[in-house]
Amino acid sequence: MIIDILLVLMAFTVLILVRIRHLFTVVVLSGIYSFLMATVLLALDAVDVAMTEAAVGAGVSTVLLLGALHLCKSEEARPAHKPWIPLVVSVSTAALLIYGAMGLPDFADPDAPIHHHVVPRYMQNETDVPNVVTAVLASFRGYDTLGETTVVFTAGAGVIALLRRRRKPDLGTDGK
Amino acid sequence: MARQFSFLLSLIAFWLLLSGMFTPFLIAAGIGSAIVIVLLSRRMDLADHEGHPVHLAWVAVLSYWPWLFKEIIKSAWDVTRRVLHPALPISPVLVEFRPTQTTDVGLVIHANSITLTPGTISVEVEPDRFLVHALTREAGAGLTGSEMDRRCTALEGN
Amino acid sequence: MSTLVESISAISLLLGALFCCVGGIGLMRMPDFYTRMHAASITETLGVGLTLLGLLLLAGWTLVAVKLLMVGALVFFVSPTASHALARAAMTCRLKPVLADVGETTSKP
Amino acid sequence: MLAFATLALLVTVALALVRAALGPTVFDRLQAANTVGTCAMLLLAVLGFLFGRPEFLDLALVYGLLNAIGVFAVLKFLRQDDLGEASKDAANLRERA
Repeated sequence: MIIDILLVLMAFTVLILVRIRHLFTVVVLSGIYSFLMATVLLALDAVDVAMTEAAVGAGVSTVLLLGALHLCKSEEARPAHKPWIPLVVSVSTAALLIYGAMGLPDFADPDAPIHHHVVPRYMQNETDVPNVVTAVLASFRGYDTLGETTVVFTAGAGVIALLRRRRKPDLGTDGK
Repeated sequence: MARQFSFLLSLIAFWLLLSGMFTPFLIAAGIGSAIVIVLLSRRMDLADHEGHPVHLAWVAVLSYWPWLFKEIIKSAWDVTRRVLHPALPISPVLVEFRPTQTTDVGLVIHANSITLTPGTISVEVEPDRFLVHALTREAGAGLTGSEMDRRCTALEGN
Repeated sequence: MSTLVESISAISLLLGALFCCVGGIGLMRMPDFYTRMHAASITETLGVGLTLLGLLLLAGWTLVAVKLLMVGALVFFVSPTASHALARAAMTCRLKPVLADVGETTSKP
Repeated sequence: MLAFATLALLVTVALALVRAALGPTVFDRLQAANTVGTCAMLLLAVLGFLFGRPEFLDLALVYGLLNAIGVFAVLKFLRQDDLGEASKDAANLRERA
């Protein structure tokens, strides 16, 4: 029930996002979207994912997008062509995803195959980490997470380097 | 140095309260994080007298906050009635006045108290001039030389 | 005893939820940005305060109560700062507030 | 009562979203975003009790902090850079300063 209402609100947010052409507003509103998404994830009991979504979606990406916005125009340009090809691609992808999701077992179904193989071992919790999800992310899949973090860190450093290079000449012209 | 030590202790207490687990590994991790944060904040020069105002905390909690809560409830009720009133009886005004506080901390407490009270928002804050947007003329008129002003000044005189 | 505490917490939650809604309604009804901020500050003071008080009474003397107090303190310290920064930025960008004075002074003798 | 509080908070989020959609100026939308953040934080706390898992409160703390950081980042950007209609005034202010 709560999840349904939240999903409706998220859809509403996305409609607003699509309609608005003022990019700054879009950045601000996508922060709202992330907050709602994190609440949905939380209602699904995925506390760690919700925390990541809130921190990355509402915190870091807002800052990065604002930094990018610093370099470009504040109005979204009208598209030069009619967006038929992207529309077809995204609609067919969504159809494919929905078709795939229909084949999944129900949410929290105890007979689902995923709950028979690794989950019992995870639930025994042989690590020192108190939260199960954190134990999975940081201990059982520790190397995986380390790799992901490295990728994200490198990407962040790259973005910051790109944004910094353009800003210096600006400061120079201000000083003249 | 004493200030940094109390900062360290409060950070460790914060960690313990948040985690609620008392295994040696987690306590050690908490102490390590707290030490790193204290070192970082030292490098960033954050732990000054404003960031951690030990000297007026207890006076504020014991005498100022209850009064402030009472004010917040009173004015919030007033604003609520105005919001729900069919005719929307508001008369927004901008008020400029001179606060009597002398220290930065006193000014900040005064400005934040003004903003925290529904019906008034401090727009510009300078040592000798507050610009406040008030929802009603009465709320705006009550700001100059108010009880809040007096109490904030009393708070900073240590 | 426990029923008394529970009913107080229920009333507190109810009032907090209603005050949150009042803030939302004010956000819709008020004529300009500055007056809308006043409406939103109801949500941020009484709405948050009463809801957290209700939850606090439900939690009892546990670690959860301490965390609720921390959330409350965070909102208590941060929200006025954010509101002030917002109002100041709006004023810096010369967003003119709708003021009541203009009409009144002409009507006065 | 918890369910009622959840519902009321969702209504508030919806109202704030409408304001974000309508809001003539950027500041209205920012205020709406701030209100949504506050309500989402309360929603987390209430949901935690509703589902009997008060550990959600840690997340509420994170939300509160992030909400504040988001608003400050946006405002810092506003003070320094282009913003649609108000940009000329901001530039003038900067020149005079």
